[in-house]
Amino acid sequence: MSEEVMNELKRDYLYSLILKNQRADGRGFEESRDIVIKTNIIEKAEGSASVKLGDTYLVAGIKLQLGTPFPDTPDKGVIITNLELIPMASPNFESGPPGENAVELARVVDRGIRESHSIDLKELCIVPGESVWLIFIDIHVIDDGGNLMDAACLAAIAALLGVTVPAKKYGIGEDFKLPVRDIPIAVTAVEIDGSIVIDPSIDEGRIAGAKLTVTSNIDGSISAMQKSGVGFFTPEQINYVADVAIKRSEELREKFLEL
Amino acid sequence: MSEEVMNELKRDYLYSLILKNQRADGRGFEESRDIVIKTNIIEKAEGSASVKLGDTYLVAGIKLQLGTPFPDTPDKGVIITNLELIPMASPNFESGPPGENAVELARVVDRGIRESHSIDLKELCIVPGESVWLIFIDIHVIDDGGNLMDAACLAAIAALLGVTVPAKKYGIGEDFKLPVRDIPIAVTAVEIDGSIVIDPSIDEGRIAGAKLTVTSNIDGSISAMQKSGVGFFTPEQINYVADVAIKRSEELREKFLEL
Amino acid sequence: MSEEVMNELKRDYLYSLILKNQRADGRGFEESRDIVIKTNIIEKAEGSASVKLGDTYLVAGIKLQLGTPFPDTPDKGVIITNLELIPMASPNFESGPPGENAVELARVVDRGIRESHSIDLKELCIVPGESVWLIFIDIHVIDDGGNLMDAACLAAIAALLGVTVPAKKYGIGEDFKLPVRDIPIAVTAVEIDGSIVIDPSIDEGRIAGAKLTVTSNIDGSISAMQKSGVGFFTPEQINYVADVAIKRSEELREKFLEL
Amino acid sequence: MDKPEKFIIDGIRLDGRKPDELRPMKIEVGVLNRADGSCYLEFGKNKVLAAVYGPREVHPRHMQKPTTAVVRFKYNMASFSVEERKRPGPDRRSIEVSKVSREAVEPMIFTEYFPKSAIDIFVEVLQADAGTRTAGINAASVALADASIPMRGLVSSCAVGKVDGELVLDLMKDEDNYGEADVPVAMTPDGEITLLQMDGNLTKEELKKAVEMATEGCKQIYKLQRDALIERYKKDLEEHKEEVELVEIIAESEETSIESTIDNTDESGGLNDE
Amino acid sequence: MDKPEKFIIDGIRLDGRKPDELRPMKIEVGVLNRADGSCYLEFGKNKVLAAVYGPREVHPRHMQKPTTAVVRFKYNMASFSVEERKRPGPDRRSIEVSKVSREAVEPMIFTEYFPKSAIDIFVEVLQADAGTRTAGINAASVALADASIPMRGLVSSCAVGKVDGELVLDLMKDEDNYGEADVPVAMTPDGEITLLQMDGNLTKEELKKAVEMATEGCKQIYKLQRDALIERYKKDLEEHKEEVELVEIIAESEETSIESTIDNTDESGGLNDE
Amino acid sequence: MDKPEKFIIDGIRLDGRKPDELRPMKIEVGVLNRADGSCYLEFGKNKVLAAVYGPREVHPRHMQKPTTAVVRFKYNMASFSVEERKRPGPDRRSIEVSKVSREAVEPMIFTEYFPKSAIDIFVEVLQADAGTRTAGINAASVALADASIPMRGLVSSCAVGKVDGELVLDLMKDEDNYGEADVPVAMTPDGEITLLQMDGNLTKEELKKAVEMATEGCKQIYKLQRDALIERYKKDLEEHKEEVELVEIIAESEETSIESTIDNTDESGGLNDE
Repeated sequence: MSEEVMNELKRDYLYSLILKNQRADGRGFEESRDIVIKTNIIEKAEGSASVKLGDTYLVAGIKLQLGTPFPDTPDKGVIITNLELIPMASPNFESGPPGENAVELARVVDRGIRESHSIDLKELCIVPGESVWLIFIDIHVIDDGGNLMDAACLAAIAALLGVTVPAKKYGIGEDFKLPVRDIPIAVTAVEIDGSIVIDPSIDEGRIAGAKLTVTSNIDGSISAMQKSGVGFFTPEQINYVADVAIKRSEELREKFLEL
Repeated sequence: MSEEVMNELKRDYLYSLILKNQRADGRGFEESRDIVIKTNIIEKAEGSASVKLGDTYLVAGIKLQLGTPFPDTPDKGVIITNLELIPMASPNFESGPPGENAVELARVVDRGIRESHSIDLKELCIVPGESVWLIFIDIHVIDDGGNLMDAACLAAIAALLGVTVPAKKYGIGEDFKLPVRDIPIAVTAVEIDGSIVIDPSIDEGRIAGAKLTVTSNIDGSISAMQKSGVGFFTPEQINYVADVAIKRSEELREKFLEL
Repeated sequence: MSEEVMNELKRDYLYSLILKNQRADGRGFEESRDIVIKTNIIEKAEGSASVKLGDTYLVAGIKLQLGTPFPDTPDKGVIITNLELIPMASPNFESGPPGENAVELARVVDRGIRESHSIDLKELCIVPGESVWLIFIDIHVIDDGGNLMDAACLAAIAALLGVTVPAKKYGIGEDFKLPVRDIPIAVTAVEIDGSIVIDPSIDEGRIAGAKLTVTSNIDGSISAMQKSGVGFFTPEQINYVADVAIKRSEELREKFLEL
Repeated sequence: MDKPEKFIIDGIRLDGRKPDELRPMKIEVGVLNRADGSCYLEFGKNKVLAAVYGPREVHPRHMQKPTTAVVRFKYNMASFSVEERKRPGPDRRSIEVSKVSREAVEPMIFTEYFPKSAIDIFVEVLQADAGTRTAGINAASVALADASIPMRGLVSSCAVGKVDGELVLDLMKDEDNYGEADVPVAMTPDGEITLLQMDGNLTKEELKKAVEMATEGCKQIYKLQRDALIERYKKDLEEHKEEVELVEIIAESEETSIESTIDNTDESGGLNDE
Repeated sequence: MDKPEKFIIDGIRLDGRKPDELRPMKIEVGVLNRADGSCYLEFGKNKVLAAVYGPREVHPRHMQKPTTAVVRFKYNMASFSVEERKRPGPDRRSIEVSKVSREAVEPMIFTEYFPKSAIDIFVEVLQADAGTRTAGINAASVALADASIPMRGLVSSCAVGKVDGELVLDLMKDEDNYGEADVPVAMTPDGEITLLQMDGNLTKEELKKAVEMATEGCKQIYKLQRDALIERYKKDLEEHKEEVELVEIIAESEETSIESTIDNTDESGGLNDE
Repeated sequence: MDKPEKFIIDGIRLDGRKPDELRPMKIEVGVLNRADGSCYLEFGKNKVLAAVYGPREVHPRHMQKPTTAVVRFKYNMASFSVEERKRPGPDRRSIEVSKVSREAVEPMIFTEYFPKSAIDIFVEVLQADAGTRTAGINAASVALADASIPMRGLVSSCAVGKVDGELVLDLMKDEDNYGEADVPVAMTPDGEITLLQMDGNLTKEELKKAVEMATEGCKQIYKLQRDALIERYKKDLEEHKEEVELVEIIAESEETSIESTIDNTDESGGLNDE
């Protein structure tokens, strides 16, 4: 009960700030929290990265294995993206198979990478129809401080950029760098009482109506979008978020990631 | 609580009718509800049928795929019957894997078809021990108005009668009509306070003691029976239900289905 | 509630006995309950044994099948041990996949057999890397009277000792006796209020702090140990339990089991 | 075993039985310590155990019924009970067998005596020949009585089948595998049918005869169930001598004219008789 | 079908539609007996059913919300609805579709009217072409109205895609399989966007145009949804003649200036019209 | 790596350690924001995180204990933590490790202080070398202290193994794979054993010596755990200057004569130190 009262008070406070064009942590509406990215932190994985985005912390690990391609893409490698909201990360997460939030996060991360053609899957074919590389992207959320989506996307692509394909270990030639062709970056905004703020903190995420993630590429095009939350956007808001997201993704690419 | 009172009242009312040789919807004890069968309603399925039996509505779809035969019947096709009591169909159905009612329905439908040798499974063998046709019978219950058993059996055989085996698509010769040799039809009766009525409505099903399904064939023989419910039948009642079921199945065959 | 009061009373009574160097059933601290072992009781299994240990009763059945070896041991047969705490055996057991107690029991049984090299797995290889014998050890707990661990280990090895490998049935030569090289036997002790008693009854098991199982071999060496329960042992207690367990296992081997 | 050419030669079946003869049955009552009631039963090569717990609290609560007890029945086969190892856990067959078995015994239980409670019946098949569900129902019925669950009477169960075009009582494995029909039946002492399933091919006339044959089979089994329970009570009473005569009288008065035609010879070799 | 060389020839798509043209849509209201509200909807070759139950009790209890109703949405594909048989049960795709579909309709529901209650929405896809989620949302929205759930308005949904570098309304199967982008959208009558997903490749400018095209599509669909609901009320009223005029007036007053541009010709062939 | 011919050459192991030497260990306290207590720990190449939540409400309710807290322990390996990708979700091994790990720390928790509550411990293995369960128990113990859960003392854990017929402290991966025995142990500061597992082959005498070696190892680890916690408190106190002296005194008085023999050099390269 007291928790509900707290939430009510917090909600009112945050709303009142937004009305005054302020955010609880002093950021501007278009400003995101501090980011720290570390790569190749897990030696057992072919690629790995941790991302700290404000209070949010998660780790992505990439494992490569040989397997059979999908029947309708016999000459392409396969990407499998999985994300776990383990109960360590939040009092609200429970053990068990991924729920709808974990599934949505994994699928949006996956679409951003897949649809930007970030990974050249044709170069991951060994014998068409028989043997290709499977890329497992596993994202482990360790501390939920809000906006998991952007952190997860960032960790995934940062980890992929460091992958060496372990061909030698499987006796099929020399190791080579994973052919990464683009750097899709997701930026999420939420609507709070008519205002749009990017990179929502966990409290902002809770009081937000609708949420919109825009994943954009090096050339400024968009490869994935996802509206979620019980609320809506006007077309103008969507165009605005797309603008801001594209701009912000360029900054992030410049600062942290390169091909 | 009020629901329980309603049920109590309804129960008393139905019992009192039965004592006066009447049913709530005016039918005779050996009379079944109106039936509407439509076939080939799902183009993506190799065969399909919807059955409306009074207020009950369900759809059966047949898909054929290539697969390996069971080790003990290497020269025969395989029938796999599945029935889902999806929560759309009734406030009493829950999501999740099939419960005991769904499993029982599927298995009795399956036995009627299998034991009547309705499908000539030997003609569905391509390479003995290696490759045969798998027939998936999937029954989707959409509106539970009582006596799902008879409707499900009817939909399954009606759907099977329209199946074309898609041999060409798999590059193994010309398409051909599924070899159907018999038309098993299930007729269900319930015992209410000593009386036997066929094709129970949902309310009759609820107040019934025991239930008996008899599936019979073109030649008047029986290929499957199933007693269910917390109650019993005398031997005389069983023989009576068998008689009525065989008669009724002939009428249904005449009216709706032919080889 | 009354159950809890009963448990409280029982607990006090048992504690007071222990203080007087007594046990509820009159046994000495190093004395185990009566044991009855029967073998080859299930004709359908390649080997089987029931063990009655005081009030505890369980059955182990061994099935052999052909299968592929693990990649890292291509020339060895495979042992798969499973134990079910079926709800028949105790009001405390529930249906469903094995919980932590069942998993622990199965794994400790398995380790005892595996680590003592009791089964000569190399003799169970048919074609290296392709075909080996799989040994399924299935243990069905039927009546939980305490100390399932010792009974389960005993049933497993007793059942294994009677196994004939059904090579003929699979067309790969003559049947032969399963090559059993050692007889690992588990002995469990619990700590109650500072005292150590072996073969705990179900009530003793409940009030015990920590539990220790020691599985030892023909040559007096130890192949598996497992401490469980919310409590601890001193190093001296552990050495004492190991001593007693090794002695007791020799007696059991002499009385019941031989190569 | 491949399909034999004939199943009945000169009126005798492959295992030496006559067409209307049951396999030997052995019943032991009260074999388990933890359960409130239990029964070990061999029927041919079937070896089954039944245990009853209850009336007891219902978990989860929302499964309670306000005016009657909930009866739950779980039929389970041990992995090693069949030729090919069975994966643990319920499959579709055992889900259906559990359902019809519950509906075979529940009509005899005075569930109205125990509102909001559960009566749990567990049947474990240790070795399966043909007819495990009938063996399980027979054992469950005895275990319910052993647990002192108030009942209108014992339920008895056996199957009738068709081989070589002829109806036979109580199919054994090969008759079941290659037979033309299988009709498991369960019955009250008054001949009311609480279980009836059938698959294969039967005419109306054959169905009628099959039920008659099953009725005779169930009567014989009922006698064995009763005897086993009386045996059990006697054993209990030997430990309470003074009460024995009273029960003898009761047993006598309940005796019916049904005579057991089965030699209950196979008293040794059981799982639990040490 | 393999990828066609071109999807738009002389301004006409492979199925004869213009770039900004929807597939035919057919809507039937109140088709189920058990559900509190229901809708059968065909959209091209998509055949979907939506059912609504509620407001009703929440099980399990701990899922209740103290001040609002819980809205649950379950999107499910029948095994036979797609080319390759689909295994029954939820997969990751349908879990995500269920989530975004719920979030597409929930903003329009006055959930605050029904604290501690559940409103359950079920969408079953009987046949899937491209666009099942938009078809499901359209049907769900109508079923909610049929169940008399108080709403701020109907939600309408369609997708915009890109083929041959050009934006087109409402992708059909082949356009979806081989197209360059897919943007499913759902909208309130006021043009507020409650569903927006996208994958593929779009510039900012294309996104802007895509949303505009979707807005036009949703307006057309909204008209069809409204017409179907009015049709349904009329039918109800014919059985209650005296009330009919009043409703006619209400319907009139609610009418907007949107004109349906789709010929709702395909009135036959449905699943439920006998 | 294939099995090496010898594991110990001139008294030195393959990774340069002496037989009784632990791998380097690094401990960071309070690394997570959401958890009530947390710890990041590296032990050789093992990288594990422990988080503690609680005391908090128990869901589902029927798992409550009326007089004590329920302690739950979930040990989980990240899919990418091992050579061959691990499928997400609990397997039999991690179920057992969770159980024995809980039983290793629970005896030290004053569970009686928090009836009807839950104390949840989560251990995530980010990278697995040999000895993840001992690493997890060490981290969990520190995380419990960080969460201010009242405890009788810290639990420390390491394994002893046998290679080349010789007992060695703290097996690394290759020693574990090809060794002759593995004995993970956990201990209280008083040398009481709360975890003891063993597989392989040991004589009675070897067991005795193994426990003695583990005791020495645990003492060293205990020192590191204590130092890490004191470091953490100091950092907290620097932000609350006035309180610092008091704590210094407490820390001093608790200091024991045990000296750390491990160079805690590997202070860089951690997961969380930015």
